[in-house]
Amino acid sequence: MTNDVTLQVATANGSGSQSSNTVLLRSLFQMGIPVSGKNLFPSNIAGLPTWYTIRASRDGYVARKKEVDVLVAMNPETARDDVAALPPGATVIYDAPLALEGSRADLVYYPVAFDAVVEPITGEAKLRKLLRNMAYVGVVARLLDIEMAEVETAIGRVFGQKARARDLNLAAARAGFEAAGRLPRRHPHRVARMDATRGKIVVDGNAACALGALFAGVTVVAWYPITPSTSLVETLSAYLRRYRHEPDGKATYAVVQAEDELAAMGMVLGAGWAGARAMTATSGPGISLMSEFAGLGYYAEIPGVVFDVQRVGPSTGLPTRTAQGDVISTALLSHGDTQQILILPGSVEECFSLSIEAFDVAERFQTPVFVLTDLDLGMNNWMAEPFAYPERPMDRGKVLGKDELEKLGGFARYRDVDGDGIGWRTLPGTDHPRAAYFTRGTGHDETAAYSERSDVFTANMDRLARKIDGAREALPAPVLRGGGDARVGILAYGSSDPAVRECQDQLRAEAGLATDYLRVRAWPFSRKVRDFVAAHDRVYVVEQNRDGQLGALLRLDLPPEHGPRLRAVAHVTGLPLDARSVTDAILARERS
Amino acid sequence: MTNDVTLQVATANGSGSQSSNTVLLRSLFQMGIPVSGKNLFPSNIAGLPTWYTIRASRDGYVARKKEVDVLVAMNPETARDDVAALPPGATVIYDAPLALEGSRADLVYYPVAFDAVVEPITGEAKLRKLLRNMAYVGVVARLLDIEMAEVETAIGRVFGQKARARDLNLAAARAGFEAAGRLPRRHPHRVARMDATRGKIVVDGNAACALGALFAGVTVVAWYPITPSTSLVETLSAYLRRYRHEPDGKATYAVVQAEDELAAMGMVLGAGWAGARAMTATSGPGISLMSEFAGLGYYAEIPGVVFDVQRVGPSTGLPTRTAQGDVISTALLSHGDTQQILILPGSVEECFSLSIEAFDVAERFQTPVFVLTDLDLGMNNWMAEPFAYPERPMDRGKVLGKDELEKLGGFARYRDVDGDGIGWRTLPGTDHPRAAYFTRGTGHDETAAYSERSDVFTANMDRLARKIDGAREALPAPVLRGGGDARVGILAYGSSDPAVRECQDQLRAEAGLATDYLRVRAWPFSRKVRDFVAAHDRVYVVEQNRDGQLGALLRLDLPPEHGPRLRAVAHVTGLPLDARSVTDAILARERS
Amino acid sequence: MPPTATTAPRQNRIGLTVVDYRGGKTTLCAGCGHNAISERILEACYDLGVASERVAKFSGIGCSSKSPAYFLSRSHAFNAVHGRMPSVATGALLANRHLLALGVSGDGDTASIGIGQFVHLVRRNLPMVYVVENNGVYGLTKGQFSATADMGSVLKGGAVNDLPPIDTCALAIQLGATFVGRSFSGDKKQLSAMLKAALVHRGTAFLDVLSPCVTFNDHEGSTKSYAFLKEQVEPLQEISFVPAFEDIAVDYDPGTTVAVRMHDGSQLRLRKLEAEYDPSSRSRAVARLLESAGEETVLTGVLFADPDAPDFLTRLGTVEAALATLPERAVRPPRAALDEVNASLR
Amino acid sequence: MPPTATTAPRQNRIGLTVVDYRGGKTTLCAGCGHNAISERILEACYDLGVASERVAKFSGIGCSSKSPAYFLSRSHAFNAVHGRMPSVATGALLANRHLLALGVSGDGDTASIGIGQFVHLVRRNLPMVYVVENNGVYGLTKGQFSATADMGSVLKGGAVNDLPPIDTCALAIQLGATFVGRSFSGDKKQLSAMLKAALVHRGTAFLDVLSPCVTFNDHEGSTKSYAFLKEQVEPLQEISFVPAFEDIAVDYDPGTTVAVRMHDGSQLRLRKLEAEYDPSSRSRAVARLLESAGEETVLTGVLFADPDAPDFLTRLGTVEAALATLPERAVRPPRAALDEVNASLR
Ligand SMILES: Cc1ncc(C[n+]2csc(CCOP(=O)(O)OP(=O)(O)O)c2C)c(N)n1
Ligand SMILES: Cc1ncc(C[n+]2csc(CCOP(=O)(O)OP(=O)(O)O)c2C)c(N)n1
Ligand code: SF4
Ligand code: SF4
Ligand SMILES: [Mg+2]
Ligand SMILES: [Mg+2]
Repeated sequence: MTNDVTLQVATANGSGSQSSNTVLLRSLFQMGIPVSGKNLFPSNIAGLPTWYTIRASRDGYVARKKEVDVLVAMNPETARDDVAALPPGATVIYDAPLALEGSRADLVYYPVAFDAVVEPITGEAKLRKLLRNMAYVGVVARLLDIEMAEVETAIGRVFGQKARARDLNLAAARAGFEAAGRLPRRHPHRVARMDATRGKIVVDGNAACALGALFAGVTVVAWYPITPSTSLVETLSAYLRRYRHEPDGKATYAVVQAEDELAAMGMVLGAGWAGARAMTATSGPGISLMSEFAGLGYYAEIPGVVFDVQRVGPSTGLPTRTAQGDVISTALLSHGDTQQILILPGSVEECFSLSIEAFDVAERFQTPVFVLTDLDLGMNNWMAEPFAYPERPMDRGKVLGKDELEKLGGFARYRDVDGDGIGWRTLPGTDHPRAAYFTRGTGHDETAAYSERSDVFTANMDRLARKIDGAREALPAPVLRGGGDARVGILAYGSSDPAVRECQDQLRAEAGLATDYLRVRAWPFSRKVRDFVAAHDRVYVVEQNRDGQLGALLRLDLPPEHGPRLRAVAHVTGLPLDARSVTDAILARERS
Repeated sequence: MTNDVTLQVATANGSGSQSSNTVLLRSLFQMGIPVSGKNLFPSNIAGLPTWYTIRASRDGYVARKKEVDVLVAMNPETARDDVAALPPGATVIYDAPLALEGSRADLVYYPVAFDAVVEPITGEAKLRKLLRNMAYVGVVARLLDIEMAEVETAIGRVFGQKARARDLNLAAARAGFEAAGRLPRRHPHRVARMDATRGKIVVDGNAACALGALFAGVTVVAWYPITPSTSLVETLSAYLRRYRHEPDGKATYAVVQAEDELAAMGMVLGAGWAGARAMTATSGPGISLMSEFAGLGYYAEIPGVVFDVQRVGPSTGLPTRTAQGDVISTALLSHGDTQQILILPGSVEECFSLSIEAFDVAERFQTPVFVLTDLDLGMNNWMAEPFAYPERPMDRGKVLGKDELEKLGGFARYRDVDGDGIGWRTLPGTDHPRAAYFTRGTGHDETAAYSERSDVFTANMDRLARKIDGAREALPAPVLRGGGDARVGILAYGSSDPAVRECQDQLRAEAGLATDYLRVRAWPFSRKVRDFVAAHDRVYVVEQNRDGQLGALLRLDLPPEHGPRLRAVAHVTGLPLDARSVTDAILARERS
Repeated sequence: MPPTATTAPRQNRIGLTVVDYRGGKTTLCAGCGHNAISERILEACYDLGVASERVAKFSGIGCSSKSPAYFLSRSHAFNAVHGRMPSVATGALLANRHLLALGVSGDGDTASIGIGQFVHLVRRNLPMVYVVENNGVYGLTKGQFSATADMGSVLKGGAVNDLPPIDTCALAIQLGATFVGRSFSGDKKQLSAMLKAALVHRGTAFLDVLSPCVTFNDHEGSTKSYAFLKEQVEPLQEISFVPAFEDIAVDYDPGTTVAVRMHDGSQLRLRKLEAEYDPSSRSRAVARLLESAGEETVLTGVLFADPDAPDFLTRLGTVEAALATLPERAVRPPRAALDEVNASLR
Repeated sequence: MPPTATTAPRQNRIGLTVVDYRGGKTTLCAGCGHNAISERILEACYDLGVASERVAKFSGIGCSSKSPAYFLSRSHAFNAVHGRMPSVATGALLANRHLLALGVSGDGDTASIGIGQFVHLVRRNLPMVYVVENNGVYGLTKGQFSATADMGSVLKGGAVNDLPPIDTCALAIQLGATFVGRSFSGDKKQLSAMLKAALVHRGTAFLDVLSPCVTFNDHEGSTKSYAFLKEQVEPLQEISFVPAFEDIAVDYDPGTTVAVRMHDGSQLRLRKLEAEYDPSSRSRAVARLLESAGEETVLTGVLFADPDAPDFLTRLGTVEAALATLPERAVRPPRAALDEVNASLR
């Protein structure tokens, strides 16, 4: 049982446990052990229960694992329930006054008198409360064989310049480590140094998207705060401040906190129209509020990038839980016949690289592009390869400048001169008397003039359909895992990726079931998606929503005779997806 | 060629031609001839081209017919194009100065010097301009054998109490009639009295929906003006003023013009929550703006009725043209997993009766209900059977009052006590200490208390899915036309109905093709819809949008193996659907 | 009432104890100004003997908007979406004009995303109590500036606000609210009196209550911290409230005190601390507030009161009974009406 | 310039004729106030020698919002969705700070659905000309009351407005606009001068221009009819505008005339008709407007001007060049930056 352990820490939010958990995560990472962390926090600021799960996996599995091996029970409010939920044989480290030892006979108990442990460190009661949380780090380190040196490095890193805080926390961790030395060791789990994280980084998806936007050369950011997207823009702002000022101090970007999401989207369209790389970030409720503008963007053909860090809906829903529930409503966002391009990163690496692509796609296709991530991907920490510098120059799309206009003698904004459905545009401010055109959400002809004519309308709508259809192969292509020759396929996207990979291994190991797994990364779908379905008898579409939303888009896209091959594995619990649930669901269907 | 004629009048809007066209329509109606009128008007207030098409059909066809038999060309701006679009052999009545006679050799021309015709009637130039339009009524009457007595009755009706206007218009019509007497008759079309409209009424769908709401006992109306829904609420307000004041003058309703559509929907939900029958009316852009609230309504389970009189989208689109383009975005309106009930009236009779049902459904299922009509149904005049008084009492749904609470000792708002997924609710103001509950768009348990628990969330979402699924057979059932034993099926809804009926006849007459036609009247679909597809080899899904939106919902609802049976006949031109286009599309597919 | 010797809990005039007005346990941060306001609301309702069953609580989204869960659990409540409390409250009142509507919103919820609905609510003079718990930041999303943040106020991370704040009181007065006040969560007495007056007022009673966010906006450099406000709050009047059911005849000096007779006969007494301030003039009240804009001083008190202006529901001319529960015979016109309509369409 | 004897069309200082400033043929009703305003805008741009290529026109939805199609066809234009012109204009200006933004909206578009974005635009002092063509109704949807309709105004069908109007000027002044005026589509001279000042102003220049709807709100009983306005409009000043490129040194009497020096050196001269009116004080301007609320008189003129206040774009501290067209090397940080970032995440 080395390097295969899931640890859960139960505390209250606002109690400083976030730092402790980061220290644990980083210590394992520094020991070269693949690790992942999932923060389960409530939608308030302080005092409500929080759980943090850390999984160390020698096999590199980073999906959430439902079965907890070691529980650190610090929260009196949830301790009994937390213990009740453990599998037999699990280990419980707990604050001694909680007296959990009687609750179940099939567990290993380690009571620790945390108050006593931290008592010697400081006289300040408030501080002691925080330090209790660093004390459990020491206890866990001792019991799991995490190297104290790495813990100390991690503490140094987390507390950075704040010398006093660092020293106090070091003391607390050591005190916990000492205290745990007196516990008789009766549990099987331990970790040991590996070499599986060398060169890797640890980062959350929101930061990765922010960095993508930064290196995409975003210039206008308009946003309105909403969990779980807030940190995307806040991180981006920090990076912009660092990397996007000229020597004279002037900024090459503008970040504006708008009054709401309607305004944020309006600003994005205004800026995109005027030629900027513009973006916003939001979550479900914001997407709903952007509906009207999204239709304008589609119909008037204006670039812009919208990050939707999905949380659990409908409505306000569970703001601090993860889901993939905005897929279909975003793809069809707005009244009338609309189609919005979706980009679906499946890792923090892709949060970076596909965000860069999103800006290219938006300008190339002159349309809003929605990058859908979710709370799990966006707010949790993930191991990743270092971000790769973009090799391709920016694609700013079809823009006519003064000189081209002079040569051409004019242009027609919505004329399909290149056969790809994409017209040429000019930017306001272009110093040429023929540069101007009139942008509107009402019916218009090729020259952008107002028109109510049926034939003009229909031709324009057909061109729009062609344009979006033409994006299929220009969008990030789906990624295949498996030989491609299995009879059973799995199709998934976004943050489901690690669970599905692990599930594939479980299916093979437990039931001898070989599968191919296609990870979709955009809508409209590449034709490879159809081919994948065509090549498999059954395709399980795994997603984190109730209604099987991507599956629905897929069914509408497939040749109808392939519809019967699809099987939905669609659930939303608010928790990051785990492999076991998917494996069980697939096996149940395979066996029935 | 008796009683089979399509007349098109081309004028500029704001020129008073609306009254003239109504007089023509009513005259034919009064002669017992089935008739329909389609107004094609621009999205401005005065001066732009307008066309009005009147079809008299002894066979009772009331869909738009593309082929115009008789054109009345009054608008210099469009006259040449209008003439160019005519089929060979058509007749052109035109203002003499337009000198259209040379434009094509295959037409019958009747120049009329309208200025001279109305000159003797009044000295006021401005008035004369209006009267020219009533003069063409007289000309048409003479040339088509419309009885002048009926024209005079119709004028009397249209101008009502305004004696002077009536007399002037009578004079103008007579002058036109006289003038036409001097024209050598060279065209084949005429009409003659029938007995096919006895007892019928003439009304537009917006008025019918308004009357439905009136007799549904609507009490709170919150709205924001938008074409083509405006007249729905304005007509409703007039009826409310007439029929819904107590003897002391007090109103049993409130109509509030909100500041926008977000607010209108918020008011509807607030009122529905507090127990009122509440409604709003809007069109596409308003639906987009209501997205966030629609999700709240679904998730917090609040009744309310939203009329969406569809116009051409996306975005502002063609505000004065008709379409069925909001179907899929409304069905899935809002982020997260949401499902909104749609009701789809297919005639003005159903605008009345299904509007009444919509209020029952909303309160029974405690959810927003969207009644989707369109500009064609809503703003054009249709013949209809007189409205039938509702025989069923209002269904106010599951509401617990003070006495029930006293007996039960309390309640849990979202508990599925009856197995239908529908909880019992209480209304604010209920005078019982156990009546209160807390309505929210965040996660909640059965008692409506805040909850972030996965199991609670999932159970609630599953109940919601069951609840909406349970509405399938409670919603207006689909209507079958045909024996049910044809191999080819047609599926359509809403204002497509008359064109599809005519198309069925054309298919039989022209190609010997027997079809069954199922008209869908609600989503989620009745199981009869699946059965229909199961019973037919091919099913053409006819709709007035580009992307085949109802077809998409259908494909998602069918057993996948029936997907291949569906064939989309989906187009949006902005004009009311005509049978010929549908027939041609189906025949092309049948023959290929 | 003289205190009794027994240990039976005190009861208000409708026989309820304070406990009957409680709500759920707060999940806001300890020390959050919003919690103090919840307490004051609960007490004011208790003191006035408000029947909780008649109350409908409304809110939007934010820490502040959570607070209706923490008082009056016997009242129905509607926690709407962000910034849209006004329309939901309007709808509910249209349905049932007898509800006593009590709204709690935040400065972000009202002045940022919600300013449009706020403007129109106020313009209609919708009869409700509308409290903004104003901390100058979005608490629930971790402390970004809201539109009421003062110029120059500094965030924890160092960001400085360079936009002028929206003065929601000045706005409300300008646009038609009929009872407008500003208070501070830390000023128990003033806030209580103002809440009571607001509760008996028939029209839009708008209260902007400064309510520090201890977690994100209570530091040095913030103009919405406890320390700053304790220093800078400047009451325009000393306020007391005499409910209609108590003896109004107590003396006061009309030279120094303005007595406002509320719609229900209660009396609001404003002993002037700023002699010239006149809460009966919209134009002068707004001018005074605009003059103080940019100053550090925060004027509190009753800023404007017009207790007799007609409210929105009254103007609608509906029947006395709640529209929501009118019986079928009152809202479905008779068969003869439909016959008449059909005849008119023939 | 003395008139020349030749028939060559007059040219402005950048060598263009009036025709170069024209737009498409109007599709508004004959006599609509909006058409007159389009004419004034076109003339003002011609007179000032504005380069159309630098202008970006914005609007929302309504008859008024259609009007940008009827002037300056050499300028880019963005006809947005209903009530949302402010955010679109904001975005465009963020992208390119050198655009001269010229917005035309309606009273419904701004004061009803759009009031939220309007408030925030004004608060930011976004540098643009923002004209509301105010007819008190929704023209394009056939004449319902908008939120600027006066109390007691009567619709053609007989409906009477019983809500107070939103005074968008008072609001704009209160919230931070730096140039605010009210005019009347029928007052050529005043409107022209005010438009020119607005065009050279750097900040939010807000003009509420009364603009009768001849089709739906020009009857007896309307307070926005030509007849009513001709009677009731009361200018606060006689206004003239001296552009920077003309000779400013012409005399005026500082006792009766206020001269406002605009940002670009132009001069706005206000000969006072109401002696006490002071367009440099926000609080007094708002108070004066509120005092006149309810009166039939419509005060016009320059209501407030603060030509030197910092505008939104300046405050952002961006580079001088338009962000939209910065080259890749200016906006994509170098490889070393990414290396640094990666290192920090290790
Ligand atoms: C449409 C929408 N946008 C954004 C959010 C995220 N959000 C939740 S609360 C809040 C701001 C709350 O600020 P305020 O009203 O001042 O309340 P406080 O928390 O400060 O009491 C925001 C932006 C949301 N819930 N819904
Ligand atoms: C979201 C949305 N709601 C409603 C409409 C319908 N609509 C078009 S213009 C208009 C009002 C225009 O009034 P105003 O701004 O005063 O312009 P006016 O026509 O009077 O010049 C409305 C409600 C719309 N286009 N979009
Ligand atoms: S974050 Fe601020 S506003 Fe929210 S509960 Fe805590 S102290 Fe109050
Ligand atoms: S309807 Fe009114 S506002 Fe619209 S164009 Fe005509 S006159 Fe102008
Ligand atoms: Mg706040
Ligand atoms: Mg208007």
